[in-house]
Amino acid sequence: MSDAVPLAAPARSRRRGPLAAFLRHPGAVIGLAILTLVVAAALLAPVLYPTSPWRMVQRPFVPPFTLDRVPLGTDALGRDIAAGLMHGAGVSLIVGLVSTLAALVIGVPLGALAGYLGGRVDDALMRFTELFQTVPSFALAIVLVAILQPSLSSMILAIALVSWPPVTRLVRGEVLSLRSREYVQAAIVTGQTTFTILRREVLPNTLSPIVVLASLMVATAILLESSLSFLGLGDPNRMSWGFMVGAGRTVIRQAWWITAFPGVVILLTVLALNLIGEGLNDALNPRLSRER
Amino acid sequence: MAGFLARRLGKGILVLLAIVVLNFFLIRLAPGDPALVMAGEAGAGDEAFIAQLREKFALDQPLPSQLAAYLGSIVRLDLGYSVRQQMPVATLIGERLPATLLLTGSAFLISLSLGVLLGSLAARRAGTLADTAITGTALLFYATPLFWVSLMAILLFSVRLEWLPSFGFETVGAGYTGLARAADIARHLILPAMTLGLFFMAVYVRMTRSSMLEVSRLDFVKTARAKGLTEGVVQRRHILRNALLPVVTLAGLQAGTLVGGAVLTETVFAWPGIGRLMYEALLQRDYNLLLGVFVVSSAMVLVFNLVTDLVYRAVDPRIEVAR
Amino acid sequence: MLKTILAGTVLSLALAGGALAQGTPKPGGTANAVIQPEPPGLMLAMVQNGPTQMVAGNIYEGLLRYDAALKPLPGLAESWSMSDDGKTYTFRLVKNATWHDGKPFTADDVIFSVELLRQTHARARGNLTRVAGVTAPDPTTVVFTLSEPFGPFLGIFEVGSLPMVPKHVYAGTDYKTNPANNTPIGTGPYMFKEWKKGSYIRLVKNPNYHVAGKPYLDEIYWHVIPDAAARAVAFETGKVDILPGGSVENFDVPRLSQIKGACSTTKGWEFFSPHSWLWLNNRKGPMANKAFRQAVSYALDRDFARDVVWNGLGKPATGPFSSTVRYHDPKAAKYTYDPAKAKALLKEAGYKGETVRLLPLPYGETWQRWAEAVKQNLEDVGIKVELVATDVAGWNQKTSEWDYDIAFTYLYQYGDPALGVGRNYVSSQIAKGSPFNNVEGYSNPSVDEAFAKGAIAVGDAERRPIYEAVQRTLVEDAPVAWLLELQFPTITRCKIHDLVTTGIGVNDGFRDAWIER
Amino acid sequence: MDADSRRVAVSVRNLSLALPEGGDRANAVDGVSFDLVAGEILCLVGESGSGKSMCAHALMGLLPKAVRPVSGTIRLGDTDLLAQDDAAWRDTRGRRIAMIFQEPMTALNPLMRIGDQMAEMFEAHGQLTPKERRARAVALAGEVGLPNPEQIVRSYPHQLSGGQRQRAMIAMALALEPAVLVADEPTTALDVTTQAQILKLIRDLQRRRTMAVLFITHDFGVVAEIADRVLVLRHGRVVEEGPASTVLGRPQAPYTRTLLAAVPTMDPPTRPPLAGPKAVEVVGLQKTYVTGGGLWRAPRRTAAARDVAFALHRGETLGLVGESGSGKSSVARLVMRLIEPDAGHVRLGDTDLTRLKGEALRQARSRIQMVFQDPFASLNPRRSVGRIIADGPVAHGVPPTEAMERARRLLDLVGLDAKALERFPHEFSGGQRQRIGIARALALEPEVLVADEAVSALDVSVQAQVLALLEDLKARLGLSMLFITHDLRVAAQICDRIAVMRQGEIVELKTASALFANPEHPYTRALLEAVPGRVRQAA
Repeated sequence: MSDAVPLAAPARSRRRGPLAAFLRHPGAVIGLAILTLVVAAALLAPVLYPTSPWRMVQRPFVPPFTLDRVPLGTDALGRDIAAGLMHGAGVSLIVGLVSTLAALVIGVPLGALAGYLGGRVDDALMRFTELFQTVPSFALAIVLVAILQPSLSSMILAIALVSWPPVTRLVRGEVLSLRSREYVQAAIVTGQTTFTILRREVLPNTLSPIVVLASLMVATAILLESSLSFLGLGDPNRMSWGFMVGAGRTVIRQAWWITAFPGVVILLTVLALNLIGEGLNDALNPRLSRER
Repeated sequence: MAGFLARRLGKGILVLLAIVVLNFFLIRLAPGDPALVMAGEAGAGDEAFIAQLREKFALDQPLPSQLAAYLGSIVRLDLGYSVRQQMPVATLIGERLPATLLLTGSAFLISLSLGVLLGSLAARRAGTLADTAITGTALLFYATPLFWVSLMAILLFSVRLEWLPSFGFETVGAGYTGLARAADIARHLILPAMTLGLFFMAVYVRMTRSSMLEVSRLDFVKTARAKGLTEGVVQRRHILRNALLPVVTLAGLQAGTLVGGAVLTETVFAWPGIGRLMYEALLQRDYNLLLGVFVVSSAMVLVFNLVTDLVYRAVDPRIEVAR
Repeated sequence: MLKTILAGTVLSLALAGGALAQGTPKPGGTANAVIQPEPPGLMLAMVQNGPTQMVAGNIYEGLLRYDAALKPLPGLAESWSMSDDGKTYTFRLVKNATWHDGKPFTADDVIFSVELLRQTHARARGNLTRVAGVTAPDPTTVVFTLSEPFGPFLGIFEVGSLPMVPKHVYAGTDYKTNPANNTPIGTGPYMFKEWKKGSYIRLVKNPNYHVAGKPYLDEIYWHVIPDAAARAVAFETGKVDILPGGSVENFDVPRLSQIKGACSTTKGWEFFSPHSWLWLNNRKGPMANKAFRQAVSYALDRDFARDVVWNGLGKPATGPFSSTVRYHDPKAAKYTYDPAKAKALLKEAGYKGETVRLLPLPYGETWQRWAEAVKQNLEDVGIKVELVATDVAGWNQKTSEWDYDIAFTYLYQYGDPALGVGRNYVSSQIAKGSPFNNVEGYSNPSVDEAFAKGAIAVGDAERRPIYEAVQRTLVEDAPVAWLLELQFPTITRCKIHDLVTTGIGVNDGFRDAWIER
Repeated sequence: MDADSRRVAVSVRNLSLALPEGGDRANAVDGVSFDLVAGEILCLVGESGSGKSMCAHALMGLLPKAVRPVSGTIRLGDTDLLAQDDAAWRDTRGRRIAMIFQEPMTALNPLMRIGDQMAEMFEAHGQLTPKERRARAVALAGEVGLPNPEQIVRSYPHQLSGGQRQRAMIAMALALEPAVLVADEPTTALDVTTQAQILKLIRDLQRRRTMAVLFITHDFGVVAEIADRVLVLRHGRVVEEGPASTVLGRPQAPYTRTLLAAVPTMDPPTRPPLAGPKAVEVVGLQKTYVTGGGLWRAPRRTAAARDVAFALHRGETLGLVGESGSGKSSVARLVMRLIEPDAGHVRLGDTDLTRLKGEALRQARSRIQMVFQDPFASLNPRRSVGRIIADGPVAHGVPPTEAMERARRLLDLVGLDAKALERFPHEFSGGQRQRIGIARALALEPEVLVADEAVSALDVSVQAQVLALLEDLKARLGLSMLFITHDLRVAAQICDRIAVMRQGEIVELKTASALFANPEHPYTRALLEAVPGRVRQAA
């Protein structure tokens, strides 16, 4: 009730800063370390491997750890796997981030409107969301990419279009509960406009669950991208991990490393993002685990 | 109850119709049409041939009248005719549907039962090595691409160890009947159902664990302990039962993803289900068939949602009042 | 005077692909083969795609078959002859052939089939344009009368090109919706039994087949396995014994061939002679310039493509005619891998670095890899390339609407330049809506004239010089950039003998195949 | 009772419970000793954070994992509870010591029938057959005064009212006839009339069974009502202990005296009558909530306001009192136009607030402001205190710097340091937050203040301070105030006039002194009689 509640110890530690709580989470730190490596790889790729990752630099199927020039070996056409991994980092991150951002751009306003305005608007928007949740999402993504023809942007769009419903549901739920919070009522009472209230009082307080969800969505998006590539629906001009796995799977018996390395890298990146998501969840929002 | 079902049915039909209209236009936005695909596969073709095919597929009609015709037949529960496959769509889907139901059904059961079991174990031992091992494994499965696990599983269990068949629905031509056939199908089912199920198992492990930890902080758990109940009873009767509610909700929400994931699994394991049928229909621009698969799979999701809702209602007595 | 060309009696076993018969054929056994993709239907007169023919080639038959040198062999016709003016062909049919439902096969069926195929079979329609009439003087004799001589006429009677269909089943019905389309009835060595969609197609032995003692196998299962890797595993684990050409990725071919008890052959595709090239859209951009097109041809590393992408299968294409096609002239070759020359030609062409879109063939990993390799080849000489991803429908639409810059393709040549080659270069074949004609938009009156003359000229002596000249013209003009003559290896267990005995290979059915036990 | 005949059931000696490191003090409970005697109720009183709840949980062996006993003993008969193992603890719980909790809403498993939860008590200790357990559950339900026991044991918790749930909890606790009952704030979440019933029930049962009861509460009214002995805790230490009459009547420790002094009395101070111009006039206000329902089911209707009418004179404080669900908070929100009335008018001076829309409404809002109940939920955790206060004026066109200057002055006015401007709500205590909330409401220089349970969530000492502040500000700024509360004592202290609400209706409205002296409506009388500690105080 007042400040000196001894049982409120966890609440107090949360006060001490989400960053500290996040960093106390060992998984989150590991995740952050891996992600930092991935980002570094993406940034350093043009420096370390200035030529195109598509260039055939050696004979095909050089096993890993045999030639210094191609430490991770070459693929079926003699392309450097290490170069592919480095350049692919950027693409995977871009697909993950941009599609997540796009999903947020669709999902957050819809959820905020549905939650704040309620009534018929809410009903209509939720029906619409349900529609997208009913269609098997991966099937829809495949159809979308096939329609738009595979490219980086079509893939991003397709992934965004199938991943926004959970955002909408989450934001709606949060806004719905925030709408009846007393500080939102206080803002109404002090004569602030609806837009200001949404922007200043409501949305910032939905931020932590959204951040957590977004970190997990990036992970899912990277998985989706690789799955689409697996079915041959990737952008043929971009070297991405998903593409590498997809391209290497037919020769997996002769050359395990072509699929193994990008597969492991995807696994690690997705794992890292999930660990970060969990860390953020614990640090920012112990309630979110319900929403997923 | 009847009212609830009627309401859900009405809502479901509306959602399905919306899905039909949406996908009808989506699919036709794709470049090419079935006539071109068939001409391409024939390795020969001239304008007359393609025009003939278009007429055959009724693709020469204006779009709105195509849509009207399709909606008209859908309302009569007729999914139309796949001219390309020379069969009614309902027949084609009907042949494939049991396989998909079997696959998704068993994957779902595996994921849910294993997920709840491991999740509750982890929650009960939260913070111990067992917890870390379970959540770590779950996270690993959650982060691994589905098709990758599938390939690895085939390599290991079919090729290296030769324990399990690598693909297909049953041993073709073996002539098994009755129990022998069921056993044969089960052997074929293990790998695809496991790989599809493991991903979702990871989801349920995490959900069950966090939900149980959350419930275990609630007051009535303290009440239960204050009664002097053993820890096992407290966990099972009070914590787990309440913790399962959000898991049931999640399972409902996951239905769409599960059916979607079946597309990948069916492709890798040559499982003759509707997921693969959908992918093939898409590549062949077999519009009616593709729409049919969408309708049926969406209906599957709706039915599944309905079932989870009914389960929820059966488990949670509050729901009658809350609605 | 009638000149008997050939009256085939026995097959030369020397033609049998790879597997020479050890011992005498034994009847019995089941063959498990892969079919990819699942055919849309098995009625060969209605559906003409590759998988359909592969399966239905066992059910239906044509009047003729062809050996690896593309010489006609008897099929439903036991002998045939041509009039001196090259305008009348007479076929004698086998006498004891019956349809799977027991009705006898007669000359009336042949006449009916020609009529039906003219409506439903685009390629047959083209092949039959010069046929003025078909008559049946008696139930076992059919006479084709041509409006003008047609050199390759005897090459159009293979089962996929002119399958015989039962008149008593189809006459007077709507061909497209005839229920028999789902339970095809032919005269072939195997009968349709069962089709479990998405799983397998089952054929069983035709006990009343018109060749005594054949076929040998009891049944054939065609397994539908959509994933290439899974198909390879299926062969390894012994679930299937026959991987027809193209059913596994090329990378897997060497490994699968080396499995104990596995045999492979590249024979059996001579009739089709699949020939691959890059369509260069002659209508637009840099591709309109001959020097640019030649530069593209010089930039391509065909040996790399064969060795790496195709795992050593195939051979570099030297020009418009595949080496298995009649009148192929090896001397017409011009393009070698020469990046320096390509660069020089680009300069000459005034290429300013426009991005050209490269459309791969959406037929699996091999083609994708090839497109990536070609992209690198072109970029190495300074051409900016962007790969366009698409699926089969998209590819067909883009090519038949001419919405591409450079596109991969391969086409069957059917053994004769008049059947499979000319259609890609003559200006009368420039028409939107089909991806199998002169898609590149090349137009050269002298080439048009040469192909017109070549088709109606009679006899090799007359035809050869015409076609050799046109090869030189085409190579110089480089309307397209020829890539490879493709080979599709058929992988089988060695215990399966005589699977590939003709130039049509597996597509001609399993009538001679037997399993050693 | 003389000392010799006192039968000690539980003896707590020198109990210390350590908090996890990083807390604001080392021990939650520090060297506490007390005896629980059969047939006697010991009240453990203290404000939040005093450690009283910890003592209760220690007795049940249900301490949070992070809290460890570091010294002391808890003797039950011959056993030291702190030394026994898990199995022994399970045997103790329920059979020898039973416990009831504060929130009857959450203390019952929502998925289990009441009867099954009662039967679990026997099951846990291996007693009786399932059939007998069921019969005992019905009997117990009857004993604690649950209506229609046969039916109620088949009900789920959500089908019961708050009081019924607490009765069910008590029935459960009594099932095995334990020697000791621990009651942790068992009536805090209940309405005052229900509270009176439950207190009486506990009292009766304790007498009938000569149980020892440890009763935890923060409310001296409740203490006065029920306690035989009292133990006052502060920061985990015992401040004072003794018989109830001594501690309440002649408190020795200064802290106890302060606490007692802060408890508002039921005697309204005499206030001059006010009949100035009307600041707010409410006429015929109607609001019905419709929930559930659909095509096949009739919706449920709850009346929140039924023809509510009153006037608030300038400079007056009008109290709106009632139990939960009486509609008092809905009326406050209707007056604020936070919810839309079905019918009726709210006039603010000469403006009809219910007629305004959009921008006009937004502008008019500055004239009437609100102070909310929950000091934690009413401040946006992500905005600095300065902004929280200044946002209102800025929205009404005051330049930001000037608004911030105004915020600084207001903080001073409500007794907070100007440094608070830059800080965030979580850095403040509940009382301080409520002051910030008041400053926010005053920032728009309103004519009318609506205080919705503004002191209900505060400890009694803080509550007194905030009430004084409100009173003071009202006078200094010439405000009128609509004061919503469930607490009649508070209403008595601050209100000029009081309106009593029940089921959306005002049943009685008169001056505070008249209401307390001469309640007319039966409901008003029932309410007043139910106020705990009333009799003793009056005496």
